[in-house]
Amino acid sequence: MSTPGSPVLSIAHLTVTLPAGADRPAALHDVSLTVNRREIVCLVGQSGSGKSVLSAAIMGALPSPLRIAGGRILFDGRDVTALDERQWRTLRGAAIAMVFQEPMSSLNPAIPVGRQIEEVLILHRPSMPAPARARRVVDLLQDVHLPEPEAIGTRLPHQLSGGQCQRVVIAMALALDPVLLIADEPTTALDVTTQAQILSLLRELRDRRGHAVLLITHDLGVVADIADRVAIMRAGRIVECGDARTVLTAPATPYVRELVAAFPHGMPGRPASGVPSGGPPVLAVRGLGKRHGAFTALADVMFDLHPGEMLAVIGESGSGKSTLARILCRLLPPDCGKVVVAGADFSTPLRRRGRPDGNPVQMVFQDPAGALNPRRSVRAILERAARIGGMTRQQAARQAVSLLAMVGLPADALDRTPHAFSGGQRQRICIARALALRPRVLIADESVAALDPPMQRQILDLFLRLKAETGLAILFITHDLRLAAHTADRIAVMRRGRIVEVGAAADVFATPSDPYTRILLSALPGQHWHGLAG
Amino acid sequence: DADAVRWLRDGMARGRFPRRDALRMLAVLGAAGATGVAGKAAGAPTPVDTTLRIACHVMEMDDPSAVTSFEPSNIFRNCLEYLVRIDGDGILRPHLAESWAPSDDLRRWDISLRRDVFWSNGDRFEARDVAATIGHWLAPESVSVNKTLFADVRGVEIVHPFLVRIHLARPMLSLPDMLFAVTCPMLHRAFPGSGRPWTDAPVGTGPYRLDHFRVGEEARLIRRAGYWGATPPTRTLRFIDLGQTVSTQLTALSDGQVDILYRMDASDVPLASRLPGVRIVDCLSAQTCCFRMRTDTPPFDDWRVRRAVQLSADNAQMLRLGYADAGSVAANCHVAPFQPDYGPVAPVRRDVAQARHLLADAGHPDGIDLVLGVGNTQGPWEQNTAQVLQQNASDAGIRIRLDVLPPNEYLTIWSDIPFGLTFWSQRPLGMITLDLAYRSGSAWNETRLRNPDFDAALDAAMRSVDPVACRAAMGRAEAILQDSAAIVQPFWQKKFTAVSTRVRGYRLDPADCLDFTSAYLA
Amino acid sequence: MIRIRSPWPTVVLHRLGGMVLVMLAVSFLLYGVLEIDASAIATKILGQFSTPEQRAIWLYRNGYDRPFLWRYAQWLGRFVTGDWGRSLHDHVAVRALVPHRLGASLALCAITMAVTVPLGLGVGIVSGLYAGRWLDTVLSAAAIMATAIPDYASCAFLSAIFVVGLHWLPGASTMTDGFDPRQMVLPASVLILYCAGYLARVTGAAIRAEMGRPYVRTAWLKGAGRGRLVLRHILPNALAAPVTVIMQQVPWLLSGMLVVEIFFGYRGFGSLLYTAAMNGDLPVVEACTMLSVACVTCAQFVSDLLTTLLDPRARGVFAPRPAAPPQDAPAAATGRTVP
Amino acid sequence: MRRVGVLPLRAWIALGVAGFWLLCAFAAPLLSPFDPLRSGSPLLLPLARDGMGMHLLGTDMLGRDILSRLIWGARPVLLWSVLATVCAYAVGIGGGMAAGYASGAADRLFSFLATVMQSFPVLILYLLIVMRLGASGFNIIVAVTFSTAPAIFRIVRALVAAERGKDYVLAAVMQGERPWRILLFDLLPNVAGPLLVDACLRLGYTAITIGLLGFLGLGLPPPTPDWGSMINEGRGMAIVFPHLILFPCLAISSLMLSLSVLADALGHRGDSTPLRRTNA
Ligand SMILES: Nc1ncnc2c1ncn2[C@@H]1O[C@H](COP(=O)(O)OP(=O)(O)OP(=O)(O)O)[C@@H](O)[C@H]1O
Ligand SMILES: Nc1ncnc2c1ncn2[C@@H]1O[C@H](COP(=O)(O)OP(=O)(O)OP(=O)(O)O)[C@@H](O)[C@H]1O
Ligand SMILES: [Mg+2]
Ligand SMILES: [Mg+2]
Repeated sequence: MSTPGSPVLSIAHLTVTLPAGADRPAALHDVSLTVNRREIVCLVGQSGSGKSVLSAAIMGALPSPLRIAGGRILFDGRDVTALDERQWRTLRGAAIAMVFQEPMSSLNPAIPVGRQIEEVLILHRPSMPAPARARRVVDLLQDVHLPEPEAIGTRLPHQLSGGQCQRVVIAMALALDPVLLIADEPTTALDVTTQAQILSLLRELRDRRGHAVLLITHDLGVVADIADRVAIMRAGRIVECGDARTVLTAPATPYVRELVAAFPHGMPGRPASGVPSGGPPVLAVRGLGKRHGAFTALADVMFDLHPGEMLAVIGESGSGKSTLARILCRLLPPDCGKVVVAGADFSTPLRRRGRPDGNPVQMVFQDPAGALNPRRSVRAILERAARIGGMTRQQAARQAVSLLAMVGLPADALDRTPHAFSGGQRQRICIARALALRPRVLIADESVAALDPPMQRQILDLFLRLKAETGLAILFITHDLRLAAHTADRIAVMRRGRIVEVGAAADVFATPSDPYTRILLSALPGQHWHGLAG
Repeated sequence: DADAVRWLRDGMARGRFPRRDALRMLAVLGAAGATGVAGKAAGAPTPVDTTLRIACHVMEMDDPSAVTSFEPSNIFRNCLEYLVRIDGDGILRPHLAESWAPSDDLRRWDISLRRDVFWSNGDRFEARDVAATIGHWLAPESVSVNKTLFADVRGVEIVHPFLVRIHLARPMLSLPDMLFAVTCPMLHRAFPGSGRPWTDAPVGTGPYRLDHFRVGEEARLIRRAGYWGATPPTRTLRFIDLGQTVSTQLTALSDGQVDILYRMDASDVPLASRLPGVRIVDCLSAQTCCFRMRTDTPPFDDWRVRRAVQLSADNAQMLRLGYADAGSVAANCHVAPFQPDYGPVAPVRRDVAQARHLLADAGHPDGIDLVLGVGNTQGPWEQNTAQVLQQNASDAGIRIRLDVLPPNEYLTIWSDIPFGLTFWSQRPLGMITLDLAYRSGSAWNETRLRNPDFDAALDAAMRSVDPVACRAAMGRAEAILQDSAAIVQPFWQKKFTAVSTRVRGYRLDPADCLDFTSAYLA
Repeated sequence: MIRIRSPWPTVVLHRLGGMVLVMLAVSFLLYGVLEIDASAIATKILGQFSTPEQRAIWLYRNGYDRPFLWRYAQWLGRFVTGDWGRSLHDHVAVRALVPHRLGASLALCAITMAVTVPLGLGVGIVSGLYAGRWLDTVLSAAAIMATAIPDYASCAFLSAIFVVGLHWLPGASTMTDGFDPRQMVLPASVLILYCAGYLARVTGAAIRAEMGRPYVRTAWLKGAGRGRLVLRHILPNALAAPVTVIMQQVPWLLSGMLVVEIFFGYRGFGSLLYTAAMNGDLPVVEACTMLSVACVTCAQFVSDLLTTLLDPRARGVFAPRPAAPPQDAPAAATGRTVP
Repeated sequence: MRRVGVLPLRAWIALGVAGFWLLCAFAAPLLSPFDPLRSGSPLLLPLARDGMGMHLLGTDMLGRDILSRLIWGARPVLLWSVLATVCAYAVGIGGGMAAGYASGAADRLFSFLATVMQSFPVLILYLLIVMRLGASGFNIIVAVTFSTAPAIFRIVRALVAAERGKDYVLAAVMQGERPWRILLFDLLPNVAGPLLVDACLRLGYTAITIGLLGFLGLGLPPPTPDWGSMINEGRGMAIVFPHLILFPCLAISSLMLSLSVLADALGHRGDSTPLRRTNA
């Protein structure tokens, strides 16, 4: 760990007000924070806590209805709240640079990436000759470890992968060696392996060049990995701020304690004992294959799922997890292979077979907001599902009430529409809807990826309870290895449409047999946390 | 018919009939030359080499005897000529024909031709040409209106190269006048059999030759040498098609893009009077619109219904609002007081109470619903007039619904619908109109009027060489027509047009026969 | 990401085939609507004074006693080989009637577009540049106004002001003595008013929509000024909508100029079509319609081509680039950099 | 831009203007000073008087009060444009939902038909209708439906195709919901927003189209005082008496403008209300 230098940024008592009618009066309330040279400060907090607003305030880029109502932002000893647009322009990109969450859309789709990096130089170093600029661009691309920098510079963003795009954005941010780099969730959209690279890149920047980095994230593993100091935000206030090791191992406030507790620590605690073997599988998949045009999305997939069992499917983006889920729910026809649910063949898609009475395989989608019809009340959603399952109106109404209770929502939620719920609550409604049809198998496709850790924990607990109480079999699809290991009974690892490894969760986590699984594991952030706690 | 001519001259000398009537009748009988009425208008200016540009719809004129509008006739009129001529004063004059004479029973007409007329291709104009032309009208494959107009012609006889004799099935005093109908220009004898459009080989006897012709765009006529009559002052006539919007034509006129408009109507006067360089020309005319009812179709087969419509109509208001008060109120009898054969009739007074009473009588105590077809064939004033009638009629409980159709659609049904508005252009004689439109079974009998008394009165008028008797007979016919209540004929329209202030010697013709024999651009 | 990998000639051929199919369908519909009632046509051609026998003979001679499909095929064959028949009303070959009317309309169209494109794009861009400020408010309001006034009204108003009131301009564009640029001013102004207003609205909206995209924020936070943002970053991405609109306006203008042509007495394609339809002049209507449809489909094709070229993602369809398939990139990178 | 409640100020003004015309349509007998069909002195300028009284906006060539005709004219304009727009939407939405949802052969067929209809120049469509049917309110419906339904079809189809892939639709499919129920209860309410915006604009354009149809001789038969026909009747004299068409033009334009502004505001509501932002 490096030694921190002089303060680059110091924020004192910053208050940013929201327009009237917002969910709270101020987006930021009396926020004070310091970032030093040669230091990575992590800003953690649940969604909507004000992290992005803070970074926007530092960049002088607050969206229009938001105003700074009090406090100072000192950058290199100079109060930047008073700067006008012209002065800001000389500062942005040169002295403070920013990296965003969505790497693809942060780049102009119509301009080659090299030119986009070069633009920073054109804007801030107009006197620099063109050949020197070109050289600098290539150097930058090399610095962020992009292969074939000359060639990559001429490509358009859509010809790069997400991780490559993110590295281009970072290269762009670093073009003029800014004093402060702000990264707003730079890795959320990337898979673990890419995330590991970006994080190591950030660490390298701090160590080799002495940049100050303000990193916004909600992944405590990331914090544990690279943060020197951490600030935890909640509802516009900083609730705790200090040395990363101290905050993570000995949280002072209850909120942070809860946050830390929700994070799945270290090795899976659950033994492989929960696997009810012996009985016939409720879901049997044999030789399943699917092609999208020339691209093979699934090849020879085979596994069993028993009642009361939770099987986690992990794999990097594009490995075919969702395709598998869709085939199992009969939203997509497989090219070959067989799906047997409770003894019946379920390989044909729904639409061709007409209306079945109760589909025994139901899915809970990743995005709870999109999976609920925004125009219908919860009651209508739940009752309709039950009616499709063949219930009478009264039965359906009764079941709706009991389902809500089962997923832990108050009964008065029935008459609200989905937008009146938080993400976690919406996900519960989705689960309730899936359960309304009394399925035998529940598929959860990244069902908790969009939620913050405490919320994730709640949903997972709900899954575990359902599994234990009703003997439901759950196929849990995720790219979060740690989460899978801590929740599931067994784990299947997918790569390029094939299952490369299946086994009991603890075994796979502790002694991975496939090299790919090993790569995945090694890329996990926060592996040293327990070392910290030590 | 020497007796009749002598008798007329005598009567005129003694003041037994008005001089104008007598002169006209003498002209009809072919004796006008003797009174010195025929001949070219005096004082025509010396020829100058200018161009006149006339805004006029340029339509197809493959067969000049088959045109259905005035516009093409006004173009070929400068190349092709008629046997007779009726000038703006309404008096018949010989033209290609030198003179004519009917037999006593008015069933045989001898027409002698001028001997100094040559076609533009060098041939002499002869009786063969006249016979070929009339034969062409009456041929089985003919689609000319002349076929019905001259259905009573039984034969054309070439007596010698410059004398034709026409045999008729019934006496027709109006024959010479009819020969000036737009579709009756004399064509070269080679034309009927040629099968080619006249515009491809535009042979004519007139002062101009067709130099360039493009449908929908322009017709250019150039003065030719060797014309038998007086040389017109203008060298080139350009008929330019500017579309149908009169306000556009007016602004084009004001801008100097054209010199003469074909016509405009009263509602365009305010605009015309405000544009610089524009002079408004007008004249009295017997053109009119008729709201006519089909007497053989319910509910118009009931005289009381028709009469109620007629009584409810306020002709003066229709003139004032529908045609900007430019004209004179008419008396629902379709002969104008200024036409030579008019016999006086009393106007119909508006009487709404009586109209209601008649309606109730006819079994419509709560009023009646009618549909009036309007085609705006001459312009939106038709629709405006119809709307005034609509208001008038509603006072008497007659609810009229207007069915406005595009002009061309309307023209295909104009004579068939039960209740419609028809525009009638001026005919030289009232009797020609009546004969065409109201005689039992006549060609354009849109009212389906069948009234033997009317037919008899009309026959008497058409047979009589005595102007006084003729007018009296016409008066009877008009009264019967008015009384039959088959038409509401609200007003006689003034004709309007606009010309550039540089145009000299241009007179507006009440019957729409444009005359460029003395017009020129200063 | 899904990439279309078929070579561009195939794509173009496929599109051209689609165009031909559409035109065939239109021609069939048109012919069906217009010529299914043969006796009405005979009446139209021979005039209202013709006798029933004359009509019957005419129908027989012209093959109207044949089945409808046979007639259609024959008509299509003639039409495709350039025999468009004779005008029923004007009694001349349609081929002699249409081309220079079309030329006149295209000339007006060209003048209109020559002003509309820079004006509309310019106003749109400026209002995008000053989004949210008073200049934008004024320009947007003007653009909305321009599109909200019916063309028949703007014709009359412009004439009232410039012809009758001020005597500045000729109120008729008859071109009787050859081409006169002064006579083009009013008709073109009316068209420009609407087209440029609409184009400005579309451009402004596209720019504003694009402004909310994350890459704009990136460029802004790089230190780029407003002008650079709009011109360098947003415009290339926002051009697809205005280009589509421009290409749509060309065929629209062809027949949409009708009101203007009639009002100003300009002898173009629209007024030819209008009079032909009013006169029931079937061959002319058919020829004009097919020409119009050809224009529409061609413009559609060009517009698709242009938007494809403008869209960097689709560029590969017409001009394939040697790009590495990005699918495997993350995995490849994984192998190298992770320890 | 100032906001009042859920909409910006300009949207409320626009709503006010549209509401004003709606009020005129409903309360025409109470609001209009004269009988719109009665003739007095022709061609009076605004504020002139005649035997009937003062004419605020003058009289037309038949001497009828222009103000009264404007007020009564709101009726047919609103009635026919709404009817025609509704009809066009019924056709467009029906086809669009079917095509967007079904995809495959049905989609291709419907899309092809729409392309064919769209490549038919609108003007020719109108003229063919004149040639075939003549003038009436029914024709307005036919003409507007034929000319705008394909465009609506495309919008709906695109919306439905975009919406179809969303998880809530998949969830319904997965549950075994019947297609027509998905279309009606799941998709339709969710594509209604953009359609409403589009409908506002189209309503305005339809009002203008009715005027254009009048111009072509296809409009409503006189003496019905609809704005399009008023413009059409006054067109010839408008160069000298601009008031004949100025006021009806203002009426059409104000309606069109208010609907455009409203559509604009409705369309922006989603982006300009970041208060209820959803973090995906
Ligand atoms: N442009 C804006 N207008 C109004 N309110 C806003 C705006 N941007 C943010 N807010 C509000 O400010 C608060 C903080 O939002 P912010 O985007 O900073 O959250 P965050 O911590 O970044 O959340 P996430 O992790 O989901 O990105 C939220 O309540 C949000 O609704
Ligand atoms: N309809 C389709 N057409 C073509 N390719 C497809 C289609 N759907 C998915 N694919 C491809 O199939 C592969 C597997 O996709 P899938 O959605 O199953 O991945 P995933 O494992 O769920 O990834 P992620 O973690 O990003 O959700 C991807 O490379 C994707 O590009
Ligand atoms: Mg954020
Ligand atoms: Mg997935």
